[in-house]
Amino acid sequence: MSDIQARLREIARRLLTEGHVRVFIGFGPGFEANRPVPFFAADPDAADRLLLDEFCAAGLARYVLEEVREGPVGLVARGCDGLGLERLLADHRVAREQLYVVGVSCRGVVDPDRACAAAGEEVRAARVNGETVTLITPTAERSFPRSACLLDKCLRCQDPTPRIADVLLGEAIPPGERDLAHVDAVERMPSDERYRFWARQFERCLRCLACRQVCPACNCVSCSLDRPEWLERGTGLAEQFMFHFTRAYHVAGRCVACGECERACPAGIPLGLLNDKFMKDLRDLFGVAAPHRPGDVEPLGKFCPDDPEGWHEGGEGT
Amino acid sequence: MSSDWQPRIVGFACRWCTYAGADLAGTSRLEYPATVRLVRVPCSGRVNPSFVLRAFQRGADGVLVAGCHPGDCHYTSGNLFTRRRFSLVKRFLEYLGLEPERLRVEWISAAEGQRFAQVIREMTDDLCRLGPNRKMREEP
Amino acid sequence: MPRIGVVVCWCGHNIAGTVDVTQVTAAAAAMPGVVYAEDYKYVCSEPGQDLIRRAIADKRLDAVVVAACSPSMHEATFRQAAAAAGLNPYRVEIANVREQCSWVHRDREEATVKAVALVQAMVAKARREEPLEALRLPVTRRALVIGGGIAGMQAAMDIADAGYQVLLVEREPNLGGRMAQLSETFPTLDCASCILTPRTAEVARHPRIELLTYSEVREVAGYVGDFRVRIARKPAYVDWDRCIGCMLCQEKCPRKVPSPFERDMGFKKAIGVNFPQAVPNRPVIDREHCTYFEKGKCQVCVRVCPVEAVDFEQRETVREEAVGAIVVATGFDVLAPAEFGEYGYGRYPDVIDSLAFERLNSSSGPTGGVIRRPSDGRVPREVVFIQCVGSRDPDRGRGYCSKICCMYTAKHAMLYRHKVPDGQAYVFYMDVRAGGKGYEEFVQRTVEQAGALYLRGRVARVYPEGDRMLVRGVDTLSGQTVEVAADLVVLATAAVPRGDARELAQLLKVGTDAHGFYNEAHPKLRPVETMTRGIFLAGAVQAPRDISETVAQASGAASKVLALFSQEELVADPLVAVVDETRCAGCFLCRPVCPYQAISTRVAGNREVATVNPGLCQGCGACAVACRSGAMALKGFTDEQILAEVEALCLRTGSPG
Amino acid sequence: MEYRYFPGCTLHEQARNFDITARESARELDIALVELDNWQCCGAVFPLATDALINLVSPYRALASAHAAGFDLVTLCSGCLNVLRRTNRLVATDREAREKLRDFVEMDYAGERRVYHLLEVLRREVTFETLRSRVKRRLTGLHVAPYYGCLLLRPPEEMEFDDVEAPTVMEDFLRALGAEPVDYPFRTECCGAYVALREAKTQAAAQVVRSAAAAGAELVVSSCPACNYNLERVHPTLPVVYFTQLLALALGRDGAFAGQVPDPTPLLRGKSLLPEVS
Repeated sequence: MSDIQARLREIARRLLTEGHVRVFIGFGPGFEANRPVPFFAADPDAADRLLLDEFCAAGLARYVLEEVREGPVGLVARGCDGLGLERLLADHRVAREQLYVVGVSCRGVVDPDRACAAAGEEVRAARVNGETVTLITPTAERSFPRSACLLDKCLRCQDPTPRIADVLLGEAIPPGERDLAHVDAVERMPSDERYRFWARQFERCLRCLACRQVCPACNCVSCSLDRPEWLERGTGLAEQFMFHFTRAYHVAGRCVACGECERACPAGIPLGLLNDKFMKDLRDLFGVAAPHRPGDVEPLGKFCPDDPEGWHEGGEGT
Repeated sequence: MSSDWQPRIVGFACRWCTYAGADLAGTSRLEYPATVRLVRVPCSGRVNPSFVLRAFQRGADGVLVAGCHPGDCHYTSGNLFTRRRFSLVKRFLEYLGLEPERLRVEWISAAEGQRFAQVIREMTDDLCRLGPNRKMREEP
Repeated sequence: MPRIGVVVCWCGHNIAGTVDVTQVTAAAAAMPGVVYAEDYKYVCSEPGQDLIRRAIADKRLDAVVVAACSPSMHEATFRQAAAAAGLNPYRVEIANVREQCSWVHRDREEATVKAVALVQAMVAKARREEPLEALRLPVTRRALVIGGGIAGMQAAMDIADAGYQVLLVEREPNLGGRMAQLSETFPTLDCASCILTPRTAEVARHPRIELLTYSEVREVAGYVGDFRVRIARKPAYVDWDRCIGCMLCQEKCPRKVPSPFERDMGFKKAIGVNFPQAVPNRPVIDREHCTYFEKGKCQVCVRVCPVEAVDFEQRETVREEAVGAIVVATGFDVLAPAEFGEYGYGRYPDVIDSLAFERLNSSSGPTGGVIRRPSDGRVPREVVFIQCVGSRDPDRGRGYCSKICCMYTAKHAMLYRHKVPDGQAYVFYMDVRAGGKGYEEFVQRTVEQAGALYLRGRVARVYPEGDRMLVRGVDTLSGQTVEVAADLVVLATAAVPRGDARELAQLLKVGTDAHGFYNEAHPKLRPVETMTRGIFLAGAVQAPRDISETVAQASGAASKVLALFSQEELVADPLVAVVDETRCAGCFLCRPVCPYQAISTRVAGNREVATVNPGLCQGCGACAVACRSGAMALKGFTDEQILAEVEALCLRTGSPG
Repeated sequence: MEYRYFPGCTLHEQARNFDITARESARELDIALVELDNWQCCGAVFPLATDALINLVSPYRALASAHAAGFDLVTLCSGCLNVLRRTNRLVATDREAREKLRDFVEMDYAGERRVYHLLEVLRREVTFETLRSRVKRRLTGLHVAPYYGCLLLRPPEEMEFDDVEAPTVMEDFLRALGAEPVDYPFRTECCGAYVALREAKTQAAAQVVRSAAAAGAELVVSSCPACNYNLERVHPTLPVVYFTQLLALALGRDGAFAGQVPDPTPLLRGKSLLPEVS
């Protein structure tokens, strides 16, 4: 990674020096070594503070929306960031020529809490290999399974490399087919149990709107969920259902599966399970091969004359 | 639940086909339960899925979304978008725990007064069996 | 809060027999915003309407809800009554308590509760209503007809005869279209040019028809009543105003090239007209084949022209025209049979298509009307006609029937027999479709009098043997494989849309089917209209059809144009979509769901937002649902209104007592 | 250029000359044809019933083995190509079939690999241009009737091999070798296929050869052991050879013509394409 980090700094410095971009978005040091934070390098010297390691968690695509108003933006993008940018481009929210995308392939981001729990002590560095993750602590260097170390969103990731990079650092990793089997588990619950499951999840919602703020698909200028006719201020169950239903429906066919909503949720609500349900049905009913990869027209903006009637297909085992 | 409890059905009906079909049921004096109340919309494509959820939350026990048969849309393609949208939405509401019988999507033409009455009878029977909807409202 | 009046109709016993109208009226009076509630025996009657008018005036009502029969019955009546009293007609709402309540329910209490709810919903809707003004669009009383074939000419004549200006655009240098290539016409066998030539002359000299030949439509903007069209005139390299049509240039031009008009069986000159009776009788230079354009010298035409009309420097010119209606009559093409390797078209000169056979028959054609086969000029003794080449063939992508081939093939077999009395025609067919006045009788004559041998089956292969063509096929009626040795094979190729039909459809914002034929607004009730108001279809641009149907449809399209032009101004429903630009994110998810292409881009401040053309919008509301931020609203059916209705309909207020 | 090579049953037996000349030619052209380990019969016929998945187990296994080895598959026999290619397509597009076959064979494969006919490798990878330059012995003056038969081309939407009614690949191939392709009407007609193997229905095959001879051909080439078998059985007036035999000949080898009836060698010697018998 360090070689790539050096090249990243070099590119960012050049872009800023030559005035190609006004700001370069990447990661910089956080309060703790294993918790880097998004960093906005606005001058060439700041480029040297950019870092890139296995702990860089936040999605960066959404920051572009604000930054691009002031001028061209450069950023480092993993596969998920790339899809987020594609979403913003497909929605005409940014123009391609305003972006300079430095692509990197990502094998997964280490969740510091999870990793510390696995290692039993502070984790200072990590290496993500194929099926295992090597955690480096002050005392040891040991390998653990991916599922014990990585962020949830990375465990299901099938898009390690961005498709729209202007320059790609390191090797491209071919995309895979997104596995949506986790949706099945919820589908298999009896109807009432499923309802209680979701009601319990939604009850915990603080309505902080973090899920909306980080989402590259939730990029409207004005959100209908801020309108009183659609959503009242209360956090009663009705409002919670309205909020979560509408949020998920509004990204149906547009969600890029970056997993940021779920990562950002302070209450730990499995929002990905909602997004992925739409994705699964889009795939199964309408043959949208990879619903999370933006295409020419979003799947709900088109139809086939012989589309199936999904309501007859029995969405569940009733 | 009292024994004479009757479900409440909110129906979204496109003005060209289903609403006219319901009118035909009237001119043909076909009797059906007084459980349904229609909202007249220009096209089933005008029905925002959140309207349906709102109906459930305000007390509907069942919701009907109905329009022209595919291929017969007054606006050519409106109901074809409806078909996609509500294929997803119905499955999604069921995923959230709603009983499948509570939401029905139907194609009912202006000539199908009989069918409109039949759909309302069937829905009323189904909903009587299920009882009032309490989901996605207050009580968990 | 707006002041709302509610009028409950008894409809005699029809409503009042099942619904307690007094209770409904009392309940309505208690609804928020309602300042007036009354019931009346027959609200649609003159005194009933008067009741509404007086209430509007006396109670200063902002909106009226009428609880009565279906809006399809009397919405218009009550809106007119309200308008007469000075109320905006779009502030009248109907609660349908007859068709959807009193006539379908028996229990009086249940029906009454429901009637109250229906009124409540309409009151809630009316409270959130804005006065709407019907859109009034001016009409430019001038029509554009695209295509100068028989369809376009018929439409142009009908419109012009009724007193309106017509702009007739034709891509070729001359009028006539496909029909100019035909020899005789079925089922009467009158000669095509005998019908066509007088008509072209008539069109050309009509004082209200402006003829723009050798021209193409490049851009179409605007909407019904006010289209702006850009039309390009291609350079003919001859100044037609100077030219006197003597055709000396054509006579003397040293360059002979195969003529597409003659299906490459005859020749034309690099300067000249397609056929002798061409109207206008003015030559063009075929730039691709002209020696001067190729090599920079020759100029024979310049030297022989008595009026110095040849102008090698001529450029394309573009003009913009305003028209109120457009008739599309761009016709059809025949499928290039090259994709049918089994028939050997293109490899064997004696395998030709039916249009080529028309030219062989034509007295002005390459053989002067004598049937001679292309390879050696011999008069064929046996001719095989193969029908459904490309049509009714879903495997090759065209499942449709081209409709005209059965008849013209019968005609060809008949004409062939007339010209070669000892010749034998064979026809391989799938079914003979001869629906039309005198058509079936014509086919029977072809079989019985002209002695054509009809073989029901497909041809598998055509290949040469000696100087003849062997046609191998199957006769499905006898179950035998058959082989016919023929001197000439004629393929009845599918009628297909013009190669650039889709591009023109996009300019016009008209839908096409899977093959590229233009879609009518309704297959039965609106067969000559398109989904774009003010644009009409005539002829084979919509689907394959024969001359008589084409002419009928062209007159139909013309009558629609005339109906449009007879109005002072066009009134359009104001129930259209509108964009709140401050909320629109410019994502344009609304655009693909609009069937009318009514949504376009507008720059507002420093960003692009969606904007709706009210002349094109038909108010379906699909865009309002596609819009996530709620920036797109459908007037008369806004989110607020529908949500309020839903809320009112869900209320469980118990008995309305 | 490395491929896994699927010979199919006949090529080690009846059609050994097809196999030998293909391997020789491939070596000359730097195409590595590595025979697939442990292959079985392709299944011979692609089943028309949609639920007859059991017939696809064998071709699935061949495809999955090639995939496991990391190479695309090459075959010579039109029949094998037909079955393998159509199976590959089904596996790639029909999820249910794919999962059933995967569970049964216990090998993971989802249609990632391509299946080529050697003619396609020559056309796509080697290119006829290059082939022309590699020819050591131009087959000048040899009038050859290319015989496609049906399986190579049909069904066109699945095989995507060439224009089904007017194919050109064999003609282009022959021209690259310096031979003169002869146009004749029955080149894409069926040879009688398996029906002819069992019954004496040889009419179709006889007509093919007659038609080729009438058009001036001196030799018929094919790419299918079943076609060759049927054509040879009707006591043709013309020799029938595999396209690889001419290829090998043009690349300077002997073409492995021994034992063929009718014997093509007198014709070839007559054209000085084979050395005189010593």
